[in-house]
Amino acid sequence: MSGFRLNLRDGLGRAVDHDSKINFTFDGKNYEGRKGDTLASALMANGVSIVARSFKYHRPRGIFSAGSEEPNALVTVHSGPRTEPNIRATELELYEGLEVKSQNRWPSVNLDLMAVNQLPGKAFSAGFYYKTFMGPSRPGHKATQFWWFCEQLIRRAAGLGKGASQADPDKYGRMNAFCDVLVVGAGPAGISAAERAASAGAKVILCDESAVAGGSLLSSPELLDGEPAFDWAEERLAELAEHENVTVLTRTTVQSMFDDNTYLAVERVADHIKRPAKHQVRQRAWNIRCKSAVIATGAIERPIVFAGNDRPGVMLADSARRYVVEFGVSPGKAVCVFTNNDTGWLAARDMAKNGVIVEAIVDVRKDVPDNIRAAGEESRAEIFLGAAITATNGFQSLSGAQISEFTETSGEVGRKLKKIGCDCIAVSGGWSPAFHLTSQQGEKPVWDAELQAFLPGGAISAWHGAGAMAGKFGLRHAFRSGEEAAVKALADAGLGEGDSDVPRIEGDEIDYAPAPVFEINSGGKAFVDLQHDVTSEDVRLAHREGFISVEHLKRYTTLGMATDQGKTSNMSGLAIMAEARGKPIPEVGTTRFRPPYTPTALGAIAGESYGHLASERLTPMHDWHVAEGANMYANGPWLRPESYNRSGESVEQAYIREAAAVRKGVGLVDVSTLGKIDVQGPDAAEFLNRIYSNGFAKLPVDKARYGLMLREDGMLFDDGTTWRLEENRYLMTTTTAGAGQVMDHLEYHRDVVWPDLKVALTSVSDEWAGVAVAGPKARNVLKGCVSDCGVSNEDLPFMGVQKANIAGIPVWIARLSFSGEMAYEVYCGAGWGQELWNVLMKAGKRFNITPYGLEALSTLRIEKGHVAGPELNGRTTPYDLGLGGMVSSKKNFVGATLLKRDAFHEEDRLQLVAIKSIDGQRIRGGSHLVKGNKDEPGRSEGNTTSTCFSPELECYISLAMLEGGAARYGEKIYATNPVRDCHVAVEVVSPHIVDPDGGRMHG
Amino acid sequence: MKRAVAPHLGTIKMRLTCPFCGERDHQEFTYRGDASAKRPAIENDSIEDHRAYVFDRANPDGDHRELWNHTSGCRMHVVVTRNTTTHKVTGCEPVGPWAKTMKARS
Amino acid sequence: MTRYSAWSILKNALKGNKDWTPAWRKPEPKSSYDVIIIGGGGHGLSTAFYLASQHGITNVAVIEKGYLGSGNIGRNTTIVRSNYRLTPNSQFYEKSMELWRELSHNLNYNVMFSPRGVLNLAHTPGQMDTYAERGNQMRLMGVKSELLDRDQVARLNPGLDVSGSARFPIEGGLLQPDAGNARHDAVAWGYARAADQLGVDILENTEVTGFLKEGDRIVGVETNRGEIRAAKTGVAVAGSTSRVMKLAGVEKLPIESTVLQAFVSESIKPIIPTVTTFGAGHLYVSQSDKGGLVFGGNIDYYNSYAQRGNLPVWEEVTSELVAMFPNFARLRLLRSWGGIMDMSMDGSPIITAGPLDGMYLNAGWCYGGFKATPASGWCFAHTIANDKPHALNKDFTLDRFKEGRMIDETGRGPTPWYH
Amino acid sequence: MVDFPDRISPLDAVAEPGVFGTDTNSPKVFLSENLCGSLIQVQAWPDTISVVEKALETLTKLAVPKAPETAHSENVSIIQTGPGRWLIDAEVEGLEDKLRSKISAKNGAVTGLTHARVVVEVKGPKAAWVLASGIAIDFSLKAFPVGTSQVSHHHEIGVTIHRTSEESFDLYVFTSFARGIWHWITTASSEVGYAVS
Repeated sequence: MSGFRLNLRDGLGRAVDHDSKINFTFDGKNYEGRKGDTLASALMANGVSIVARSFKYHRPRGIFSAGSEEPNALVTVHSGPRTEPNIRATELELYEGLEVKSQNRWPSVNLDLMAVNQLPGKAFSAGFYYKTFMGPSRPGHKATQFWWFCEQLIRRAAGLGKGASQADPDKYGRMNAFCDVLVVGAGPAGISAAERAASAGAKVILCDESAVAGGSLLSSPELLDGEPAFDWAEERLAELAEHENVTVLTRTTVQSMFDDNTYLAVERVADHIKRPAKHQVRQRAWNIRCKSAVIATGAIERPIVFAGNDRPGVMLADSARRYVVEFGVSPGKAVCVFTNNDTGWLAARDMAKNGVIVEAIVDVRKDVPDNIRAAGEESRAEIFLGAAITATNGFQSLSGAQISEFTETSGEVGRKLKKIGCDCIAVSGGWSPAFHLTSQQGEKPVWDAELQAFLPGGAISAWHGAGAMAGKFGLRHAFRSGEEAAVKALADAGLGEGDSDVPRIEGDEIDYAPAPVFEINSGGKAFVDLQHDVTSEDVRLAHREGFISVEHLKRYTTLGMATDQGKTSNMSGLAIMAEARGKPIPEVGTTRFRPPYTPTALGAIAGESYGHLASERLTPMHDWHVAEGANMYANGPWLRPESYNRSGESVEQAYIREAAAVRKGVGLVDVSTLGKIDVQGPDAAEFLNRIYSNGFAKLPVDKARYGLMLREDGMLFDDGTTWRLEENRYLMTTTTAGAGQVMDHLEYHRDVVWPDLKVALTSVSDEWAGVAVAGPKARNVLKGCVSDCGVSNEDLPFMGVQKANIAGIPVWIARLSFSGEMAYEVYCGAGWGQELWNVLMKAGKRFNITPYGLEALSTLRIEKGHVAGPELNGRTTPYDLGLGGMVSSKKNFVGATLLKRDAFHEEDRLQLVAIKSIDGQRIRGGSHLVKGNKDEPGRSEGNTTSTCFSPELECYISLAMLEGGAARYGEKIYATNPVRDCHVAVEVVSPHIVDPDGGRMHG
Repeated sequence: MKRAVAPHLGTIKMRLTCPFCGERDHQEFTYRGDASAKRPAIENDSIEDHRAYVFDRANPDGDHRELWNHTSGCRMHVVVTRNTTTHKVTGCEPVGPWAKTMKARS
Repeated sequence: MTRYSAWSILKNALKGNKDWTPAWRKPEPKSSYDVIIIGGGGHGLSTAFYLASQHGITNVAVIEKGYLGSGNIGRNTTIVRSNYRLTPNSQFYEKSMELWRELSHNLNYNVMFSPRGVLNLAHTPGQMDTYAERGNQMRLMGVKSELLDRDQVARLNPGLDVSGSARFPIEGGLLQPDAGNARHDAVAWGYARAADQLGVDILENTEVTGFLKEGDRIVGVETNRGEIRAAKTGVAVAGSTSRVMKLAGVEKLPIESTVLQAFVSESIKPIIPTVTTFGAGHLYVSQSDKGGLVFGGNIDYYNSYAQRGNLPVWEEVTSELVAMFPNFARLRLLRSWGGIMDMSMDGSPIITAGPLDGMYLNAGWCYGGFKATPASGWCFAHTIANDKPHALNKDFTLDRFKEGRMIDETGRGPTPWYH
Repeated sequence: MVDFPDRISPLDAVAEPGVFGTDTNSPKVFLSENLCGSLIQVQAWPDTISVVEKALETLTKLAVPKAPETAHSENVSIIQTGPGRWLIDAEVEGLEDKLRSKISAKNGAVTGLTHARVVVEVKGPKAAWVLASGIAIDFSLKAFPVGTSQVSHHHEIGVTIHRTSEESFDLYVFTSFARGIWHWITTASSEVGYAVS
């Protein structure tokens, strides 16, 4: 191909600004284009013919189409963190300073040494990888190390462009949109549908993937209401954009259709400029929910497969015509049109009319209608009927074509007619309706023998096809079907019919049905899938080897699996397979199109989540923790202080100091993250009694009780204390991580299982800030600041709950202990949480009160044998954790029955124990318990669950689950941790290490 | 710790009609499975009855009556009738204490 | 039948590839077989292969409703691993690994098994402990595993966001170095070809419409191509388990079918070496030999037979992927698809004789079925041939739900959509 | 008049007054945080709904609205958030106690949520546009008229939205997630420019 810019004049090259100059580089070389050009049109205007290399054989490839169906012309845009590979030159809008590189080539796109891949020729056919590389098999060892070695090399050669190695600096956005009628595609059918729908008062969103909406109208030679189609479209679209009910989105591709009329569209907000402005997103995902949709996505021209059809210079005929008419660029100095239908002739005529030399028109058909013959004459081309192109020649780009006789009915190639010099073959093999979106929903297409094409099948969702997408070709049909589809969509939306005018059309009326010719089988490499180098021989080989179902064909040859998803190749592949099987095309089937319609940036789908994966959940004291140098630790969505490290302290040193301070004096910890549920109602007691495994019916007012909650299958689900605040009012606390699940569990049982119980459930996790004050001096601290309530053992006994006041803040104080020390949990309104914390810190100052984090909290409860998340792992029962005493036998509750199953009562179940290091070595998290030494550990008999250094015992200890553990206290075994390279001799002990009688917390 | 570090970052999107809030994305709801699984009465402690309730599912290919909780809305439970092959929703009925006082919205 | 080798490729290339023959026959069904396997997916085909090669039972038919391999074997993320915590799972999946390593040779078909490593990222010290516990279990079961710190993880996968300011900062990870990927379709084709060569009839486009019964005993099936009798009938139909079993009169099972979506990006040059999973959500990603990033995450929770999913999973999965690898944001999603998962109530499989006489059931694979393909067939063939389970699948019974012996790797309990 | 200490909002530290984003000369979104006087949730049982409604009417002097309608007076707003469930946002001293004494457990439940929510006001010509970027409900006037409310979520974080005029919305957001919501709103607003007061 040696394209060039035509003399721009009125009516030619309307898409580009005739007087502009845009500088850009391709592989480092400077070129000049015009505003409105795509990279493809600009490269073509500059005579660049080889733009890319194919995937497998690295064959030189040029520009094949003018839109998103492009299989060949893939380039890499930008560099550094914005590097973007595999961008279709046919869609990339030119801007000043655009830098583009070719890809998948070494050293350059014109000289690609990786093209040696094609030398093995026929050996490198479909199925090649499956049949070899197994390598020799050695006795006793058949692992395919040979393949593992070869695979490294193959991976390096495969792939197209290179991705960025640094984070994308741009932002992405999202918009949730609702409308009555979504119109996909702003060509004649889409414009007509949108106008009609808007006229009925519908809220309309009209999307078009191009920078300039209008679709085929942008290059139609017809006059509409007496004006050029381009002008007409411009005016109508401007009117639509002004309409208050209509949103027109250009550069917006509707990528996929989901259930219930939900669509994902991606708007390329700033891809046509060098980089997004500050605060601007690069792309925006539109999640569109509509009541109905009009799908007017047009049709995609398909080629005819012939020998040598991959040379740069061979392209789709209508695309060639569009380059001429829209961009004012001639695709070559001498063009040869090869077609099986009338549209090829119109392309020839329109090109010739605008100054392009059309050498020949080759049509497989013996005869064509008179108006078409006239169009051919207008083009001044030599006409070959009943003929086909059977070979091409040229060094890298095209320089000529062999024209031979061809019999359409038999597919036979006859004598050679003429060798013609040309640098562009514009080929048209008919049109395939673009029903990708509807196919994504699994709607089976139906074959139209007349059009030799599949049309969309019945609708699962509310959508209506219009225009070429629905097989309504030509402007007249497009406008009319757009209106009709809009009327149906309006009915779906419960709106009236509206009204609109179809424009008066002056121009050709032609037949779009092609001759049923998909391939010219004349020997020689004929490519079906240009990007993946799948040849017609590969398809036939797949057939010989039994890969005859369409899906097998696709998977075995990789046909249609390239970045273009086979938009221009699937039909040809299918037709060749059908011929090989001797069956009609519809019996061979069609592949289902999979979303998205065109490749979609991952960042765009992530949208606003890119750079902001999930919101953090913060306690009222968060800023204080951070200011005090706490390491913040992700616990579900919450951030919690892990430990407050003083300078030079490790986390371990810090938590040991903090835990020891609690045991010896007093500490305070932020427990605001605990789940808190307000349970009220006359049946609240009964409800809790059914939910918890232990009794709750008789809990007195002003008392708290520790409760166990089971899943219905008998496994422990969550635990926590529940406080009876009034006769019919409770405050339930849950684990931090379990809060949401517990709420769901309660609501399910209240709504679905026992709807007759009057229970109100409200999450109050965010209402209450919570601070636990723990340690032998805890009471002294509270004494110094609490009013309205005594804190002595008499006033506030263990498990007692009281309303009180601290420095003017109304609080609830509960005498609860997770640490085993004398402790109080103080709750107040979250807005006062920081103030409460400050008051407690101040009151505790003379007792050297120490804030402690999650690690110390955990250490204290491990020493005490209290279970938490690691032990409540969804596989443990109350019995396993030594909590059998909390399983009531006097009542039924959720999980009671299945807890009775045999397997839950076997003696060798994993049971909770503690272990302590015998020789001072550190027991590390994730250890397993074994009998053997480091070299021969033997099998796992259990594992550690929560591990720490115990300041109380001054050694490493751990809670653990051990087979039959409850009967094994005193046994000496090993905690082995090969992945952390430790093996520690340990003694099995009771999990209640500190103060087993509970004297301290009751004191 | 078997609990996921992060909350579930998303659920699903079809459109369900909550009897209280109206039509919303599925994403606002929590799926709770087959609505035909009925818990045995609180007095019933037959292992077989409980096993069937907890584990046995018809898992139909076609219309499925299933429970959803409008977790991010009014928090009502609804029984949705949905075809598991086409995903077409043909019913959203309220359940729970308020079911009797309100009609399914369509 | 040609033996595949570099030599056969060359020889055939010289003859213009005209002499290749079908990879497997397309036979007419016989009226009876010793064993019928319903389901021509990975598990059904591997079962047939091992019945023939390990147990000498070659008079076998594999009955497939559509084209061979049209189910989950052809629509998964191709991950092969055995990094499990619970003993029944870890020994079963390690058997699978052992078979994977030799599979290409044993089938004379390159299934492109690629032990590139599977890395699970951890985001908190607590999660590191959980991974250590799993890694140690693997070591004790004879499976390689390594616990990596943040620097080691960063060296392995340079694109990862290892900054401390990430929303879920990476603490380290658990690596199974010899786990990896295989080419999914090739597994189906390789088993089919090898089983066919041993005499197994693979009947494509043959739909089971009912079961033949004598008393309570299953004695064969009715199909759209006529009745086919057999002494033993195995069912290995993954997402279709409930509907096929209903034809046999089994109305309920501890299984629900849901959609799992998978995603592939455009091809790019190698950018990640291992299979990598995000530990603060649910996402797994690897790069295929062709260069596409292949990734997936959670199921679309609701019951479904639709083989298509919805948008929220797209958002969730891509959000996690670009959080983990922010350099992927400009790479582009090429294609997504959905498969139907037979989610069991405890997340672990069922390979068992029964539930009816003359019938055998292989189901409940959730979304771990691909890596299990060889061991699943191995154990199922053993169970069918001997009328009793292999030591490796003795725990994978249907009775376990009644007895309380669930194998619940995630601890989420009987909520299949969370496994 | 009981004198409580000042409440601290999680937004105090992040909601810095000023004008930000793209077009600082004419911001299109105006954000402010309003601490509610008191926020109380009242729930009825299906057979006591009229008793509860009556108690509400007596104490607030407002007709109890049916969702999505809301009711207001100078110092009280009532929003229905579920069947038999209302949120009362009031600048009335001691209303929670009064409600509690009027509505016994036999008739319903009263829960204080004053500290559990932060109210963010989003107004301006692009307010609906910003909210639609993160919340999947229809913000058109037709679907979401002035004076009505909807309960929805942003990335699984629940939010109750009250449209107070064509261009202004009160968002009741969970206190612990308030900064996350604020981050989203300000990021989305920066594209069009926003002012914080």
